[in-house]
Amino acid sequence: MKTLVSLIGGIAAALVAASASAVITLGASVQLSGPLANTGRYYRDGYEMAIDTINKAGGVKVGGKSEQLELKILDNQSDNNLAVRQYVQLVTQDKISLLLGPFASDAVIATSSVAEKYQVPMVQGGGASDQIYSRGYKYIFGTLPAATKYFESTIEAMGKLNPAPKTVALLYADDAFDVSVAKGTRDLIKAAGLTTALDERYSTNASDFASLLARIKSANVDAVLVAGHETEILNFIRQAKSLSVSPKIYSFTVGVPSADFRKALGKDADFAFGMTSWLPTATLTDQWFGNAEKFEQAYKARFGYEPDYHAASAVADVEAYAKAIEAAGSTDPQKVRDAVAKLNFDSLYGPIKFDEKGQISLPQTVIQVQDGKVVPIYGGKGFIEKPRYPMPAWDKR
Amino acid sequence: MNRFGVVAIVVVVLALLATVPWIASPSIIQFGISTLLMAVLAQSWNIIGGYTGYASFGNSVFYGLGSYGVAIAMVQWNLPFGVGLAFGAVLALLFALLIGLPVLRLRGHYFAICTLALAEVMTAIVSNLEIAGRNTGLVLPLLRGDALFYELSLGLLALTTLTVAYIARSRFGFGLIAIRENEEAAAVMGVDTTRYKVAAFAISGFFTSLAGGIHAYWITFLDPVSAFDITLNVKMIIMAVFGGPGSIFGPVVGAFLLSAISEVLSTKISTLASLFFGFVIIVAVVFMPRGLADLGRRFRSVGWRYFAENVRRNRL
Amino acid sequence: MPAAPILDVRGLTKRFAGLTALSNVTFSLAPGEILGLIGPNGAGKTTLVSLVSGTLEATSGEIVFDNEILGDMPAFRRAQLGIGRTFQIMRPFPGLSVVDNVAVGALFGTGGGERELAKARERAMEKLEFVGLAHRAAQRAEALGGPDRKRLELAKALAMNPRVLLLDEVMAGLNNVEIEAVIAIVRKVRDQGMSILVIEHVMKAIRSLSDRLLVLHHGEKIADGAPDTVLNDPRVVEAYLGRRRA
Amino acid sequence: MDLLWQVLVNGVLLGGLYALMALGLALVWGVLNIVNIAHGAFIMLGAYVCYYLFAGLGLDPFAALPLAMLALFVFGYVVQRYLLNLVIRAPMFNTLLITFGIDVVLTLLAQLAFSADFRTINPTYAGSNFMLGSATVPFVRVIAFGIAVGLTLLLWLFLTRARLGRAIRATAQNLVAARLYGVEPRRVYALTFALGAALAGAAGSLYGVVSQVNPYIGGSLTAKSFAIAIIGGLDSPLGVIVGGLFLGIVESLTSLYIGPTYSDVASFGILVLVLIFRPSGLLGRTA
Repeated sequence: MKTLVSLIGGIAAALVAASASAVITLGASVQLSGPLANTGRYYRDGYEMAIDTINKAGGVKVGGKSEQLELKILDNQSDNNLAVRQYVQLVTQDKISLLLGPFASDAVIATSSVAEKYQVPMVQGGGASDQIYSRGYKYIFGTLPAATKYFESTIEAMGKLNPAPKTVALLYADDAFDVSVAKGTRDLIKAAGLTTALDERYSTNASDFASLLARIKSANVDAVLVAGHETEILNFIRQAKSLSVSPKIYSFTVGVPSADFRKALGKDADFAFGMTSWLPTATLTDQWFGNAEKFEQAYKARFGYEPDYHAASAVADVEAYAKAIEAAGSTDPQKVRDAVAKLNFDSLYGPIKFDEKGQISLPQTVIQVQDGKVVPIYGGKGFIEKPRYPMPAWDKR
Repeated sequence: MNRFGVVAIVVVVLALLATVPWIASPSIIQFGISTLLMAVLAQSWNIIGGYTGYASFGNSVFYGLGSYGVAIAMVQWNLPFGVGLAFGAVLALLFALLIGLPVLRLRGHYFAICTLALAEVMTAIVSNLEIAGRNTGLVLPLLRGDALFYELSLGLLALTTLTVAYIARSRFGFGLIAIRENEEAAAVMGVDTTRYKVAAFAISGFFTSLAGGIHAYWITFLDPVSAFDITLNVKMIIMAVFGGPGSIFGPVVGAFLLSAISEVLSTKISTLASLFFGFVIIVAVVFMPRGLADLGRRFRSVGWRYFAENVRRNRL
Repeated sequence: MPAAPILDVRGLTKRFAGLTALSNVTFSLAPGEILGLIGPNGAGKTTLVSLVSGTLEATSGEIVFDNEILGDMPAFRRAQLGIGRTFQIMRPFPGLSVVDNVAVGALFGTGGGERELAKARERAMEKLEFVGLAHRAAQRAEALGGPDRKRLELAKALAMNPRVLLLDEVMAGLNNVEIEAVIAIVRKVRDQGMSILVIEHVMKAIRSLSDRLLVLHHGEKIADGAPDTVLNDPRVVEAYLGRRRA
Repeated sequence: MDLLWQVLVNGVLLGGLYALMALGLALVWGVLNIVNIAHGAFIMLGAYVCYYLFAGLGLDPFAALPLAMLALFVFGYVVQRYLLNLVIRAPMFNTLLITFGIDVVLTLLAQLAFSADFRTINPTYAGSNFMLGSATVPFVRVIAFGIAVGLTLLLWLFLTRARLGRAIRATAQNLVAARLYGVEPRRVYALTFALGAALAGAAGSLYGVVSQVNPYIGGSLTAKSFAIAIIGGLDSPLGVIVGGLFLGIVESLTSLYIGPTYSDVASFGILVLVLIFRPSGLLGRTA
C-alpha cells in the first residue's frame, strides 16, 4: 500500500517537475524495472545523491553564476531498444545535451550510438566492455575500468598465495561484458604461467551449473574464476555447496561487493573472493562528500542499503560533469565534451582521467567475504588483510 | 463509404505522413519510425494470424533474420544496406518454406507454442554463431539519417498494407479466409491448404524481415535476445488483435494507437508503463476480443451493450 | 455393357486404431446415377464419403475416379478433379457472408474454379437462387438456422461444379415440405449430368430419389441393387430391425 | 565415468523439479485448453510465499510448502472464476494474450511489493549431501525430487479415482460431461486452474530452496514448462514426469558434452521436433 501511495506521488511529481527553469538537466535511461533493476537502482540512487549533494554545496558555477543540477531519469524496463528510443527522446524532445549512462555493457553499446549520432557527451559508469570503446566514438566516456583487467589483481594475488594455485577454471556468461573479461583473463592466466583446466562459456541467466561443477570437481581445479551476473553466481555458489565442490579459491566479477547478494547467501557467501574498483574508505576524498566513508553512511541512511562500486561510479559520472561544466564555463555539449576529455581530478570514486578512447583506468582491489563482511585483501601495493586461504571444505566450516 | 473515398483518404493520409520528417521534431520522427515498423509487424502478422487464422508467436524469427541479414552483410562482409535487406529477406523466405511446411500442419495452441519455441531456438542458435557476433551481438555503422529511415518505414508499411488489401480481395485471400474459418471444409472445396498456408507464412515473414532489417540499421546494435524478442511477438499480436485481425486497416490503427499510448506512458510514468500495458491487454481481451474494427462496425447499432455482450458471448 | 462408371470403389477398408470402420467395400457409380447409401448408425457411411473425398486416408483398397486411381491424392486435388461433398455436421465458414461461403466453392472447386472474385460471386448467387437461399445472401453464415445451413452446405458443394456429388444427410432435421424441396433440387442437379451419392436416414425420400441403393452394416456392404429389392432383402431388414426383435 | 554418473544423477534430480514445474501447466492446458503464459509468474509467487514464511516466520520451507500451495490455490481459483472464465469461449489466441497480460501485471506488482532483491530460501541443511556410488547427491534436491514425484502420483490418483478428479477429466473431453458428475462447469474450471496454481506454488517453494528468487524468474520457467509439458504429453501426469526427467538429463548431457550455451538449443529444439513428429508427446498416443 505504501509503495502504491509513493508511486502515485511520484507520478504527480514527475508531471509537475518538467516546468522548472535555469537549471542544468542531466538525462539518463536506467533499468528501474525488469531483470536488471536490482543493479539499475545503484545508478538512479547514485545520480540522485550526487546531484542533491552538489546542489546543496551551491551547484555548478557557469561563467560566475551558480546553477543547479537536475536529473531527468527514465525507466527502460531492462529493454535496450526502449533505452535507445528514450535517449533519443531525451536529446531531441527534452533538449538534454548531457547524458548519463544505463547499467551494463550491452545497454551502453546500444545507447552510446545515440550520443554519437546527436554529438552529445555520455558519461557512464555502467559498461566496461572493450566493445564500447573500440568503435572510435568520440562522445562516450566511462568510469568503470577495462573489463579485460577485472581479474588482473586477483591473478597477481594468487601468485603470492601459499600454496599458490596452479590450475584454473574460467567460466563466463555470454554477454558483452563477461566475454571481454574472459578475453583479458585468458591472456593474464597465460602470462602468469597457470594451467587452464576449463574454459567454458555459459548462457546468460543460466540457473543450472551442476554439469560445470561436476567437471570442476573431477578436474580437481585449484582456482575458479567466474565472470557473470549475480543471479548466476548465487546459483553457482549454492550448487557448489550442495555438490561439495570446494576449490582452493573462487572469485567472481560481481556480487561479492553487493550487500543484497551477501544477504541472500548468508553464511555461504563466506570465503568468496571478488574485486571492486571502489571501497568506502576515509582516505578516498573528494570536493563534495568529504570522503567515501561519509558518503557510504549518508547513502545508507537515505536509501536503506549499502552502496557498492556501481553507485560510486555513478556519483563519479555526475561529478565529472560538474567539473567539466565549470572548466568549460558553458553547457554547450561540444565544449563540455572537450572538457570531459581533459578532466583530471579526484572524485569520490577515485582519480578521474579518461584515456584517448574515453575509459579511465583504476586498479581492482581484491576482496573477500569474511564472516559476512567484505574485507579488502590485495591492492596495487600488496596484501592489505590476510586472505582466508585455502577455502575449507563445505562440511568443515 | 465507397471504394474511391477510401482510396482518396488513404492517399491523403499517406501524403501527410510522408511530410513528417520536414515539419516534426526529431523525437516525433523517431517515434514515427518505431511506430511505423511496429505497424508493419502487426500488418504482416495479420496475413498469417488474422487472415489465415494461424496464431504465429514466432514472427520475431523473421524479424531477427531480417536484422541479422542486414547486420551480417554490413558488418562482416562490408556490403551495402540494400544487399543486407535482400539477404535478410532471403533468409526469412527460406525459413518460411523449410520450417513452414512441417510446422503449419499443427493447429491451435500447438502451432502457437511451436512457433514460440522456434523463436527460443533461434535465440539459442544465433548466440552460438561466430558470424552473428554470438550473444554479444553486432554493432552496425552509424547513419545520421532518420528522415531516410522514416520514409523507408512508411514505404514499407504502405507496401505491406497494399499487399493485404490485394489479398483481401483476391482468390488467394479467399482461400486463406476459408482455411481460417474451417480448414477441412476448405480442402474439400479445392483449396490447396498447405501451399496457401506456406505462402501466407512466407509473405508475412518477408515483410517482417524487411522491418527487422530497417530497425537494425537504424538502432545500430543487435543481439540475439533483442532480435528474436519474444515479447515482440506478443506486441504485434496485441496490436493486430486490438485493431481487428483479418481487416485491412485494423492492425495499422491498432499499432498507431497502442504505440502512442505506451510512448506517452513510458515517458510520463515510466515504470508503470508496462503495468498499464498488461492491464490494457487484459481489459481489451475481455471486452473487445474482436478488436477495434468489430467495435467500429457494431458499436453504432449496439451501443455500450457491445462490451457486455462480448463478455456474455465468451464467458463460460 | 453399361457406360464406364465415373466412380469405382474396390475393396475399400478403413481401420481406426484396431477398430474396423469399413471393410472391403466395393461398388461403382455410373454417370448421371443417383446412388442411395443407407445403413444403421455407425455403419461407416460418413467414413466412406470421407475416404472418397480425401479427408481420410484408406487403410487398403482403391478408389478410381474417371479412370484415374486416386491413391493418396490430397482432398483439394480431388475437389479440383470434380468430387464435391457436403458434411453431415455442417461446416460453413461462420465469419463469411452466405454468398461468400458459396463463392469459395466457385473460386476453387472443379478445374480450379473461377479466377475472378466478381464471377465467382455471380456463380454463387445462381446457386443460392437454385437452392432458394438468395434472400439471405448478405448475412453472415453463422446467423443461419439449421435448415438454411443445410441449403448453404448444398449450395457450396454445387458451386464447385462437381462431377460427382457426395451428399451426407442433407435432409436430416428437415420437415416434409423442406425434404420435398431438396429432393427436387437433387433431381434437377442430376438432370444437369452430375452423378450423386446420397446418404440419408429418411427412408421415404431415399426410396423415391435413388436409382439404386447400397446398404452398409458394421462397415460391410450387405446389399446393392434396385431400391425395392434391397429394402425387402431380409438381411437389410434384420440390420435395421434386428435389434428391436431381439 | 564418474563424471558421467554424477551428471546423470544431476540430470535426474533436475528433471524431477522440472516435472513439478510443468505439472500445473499441463493440467490446465490439457483440461481447460488454456495455455497459461503466467504459469512461471505463479511459480514465482509461490516462491515468495514460501520465502516470507521461511524468512519472516522462521518456518521450515518444507512445512511452508503446503501453505504456499494453499495460497496459490485460492489465488488461482479467483483468477479463473472471475477473469479467465469470462474469455473461455473467445478465439483461441485471446486466452494466450490474457494470460500474457496477467504475467506482465504479476511480474511488475511483484517488483513493487517485494523489490528486485534476490532471495534464497536457505535453511541450514540446504547444502548437505550424501554419496551414491561416486556421485554427490544434494539432500534437498532429493527431497524436492521426492515431493515432485509424490505430488505427481497424488494428482494422478486424484484424477483417476476421486469423483471430482473424474469430473475434471470428463471436462477435458466435453464441457457438458462435467454436469453428469453433478459439478457446475464454472466451478470445475476454477478448481482445475486452482489446482494448477497450487502445483506452481509447490514448484516455486522448491525452486526457492535450490535456486534463487526474484520477480523476473517467471519467463524462463514458463518456457521450460512448455517444453516439458509438450515433450511429456498432456494426457497424464505420468507423462509430465517422463518429460521432466528426459529434459533434465538431455540438458545436463548437452552441457557436459557440447557446451553449456547449447542446452537451450537442445531443449527447445527437441520441443519443436516433438511437436512436429509426435504432437501428443513422447508417451502419448499417436493420431
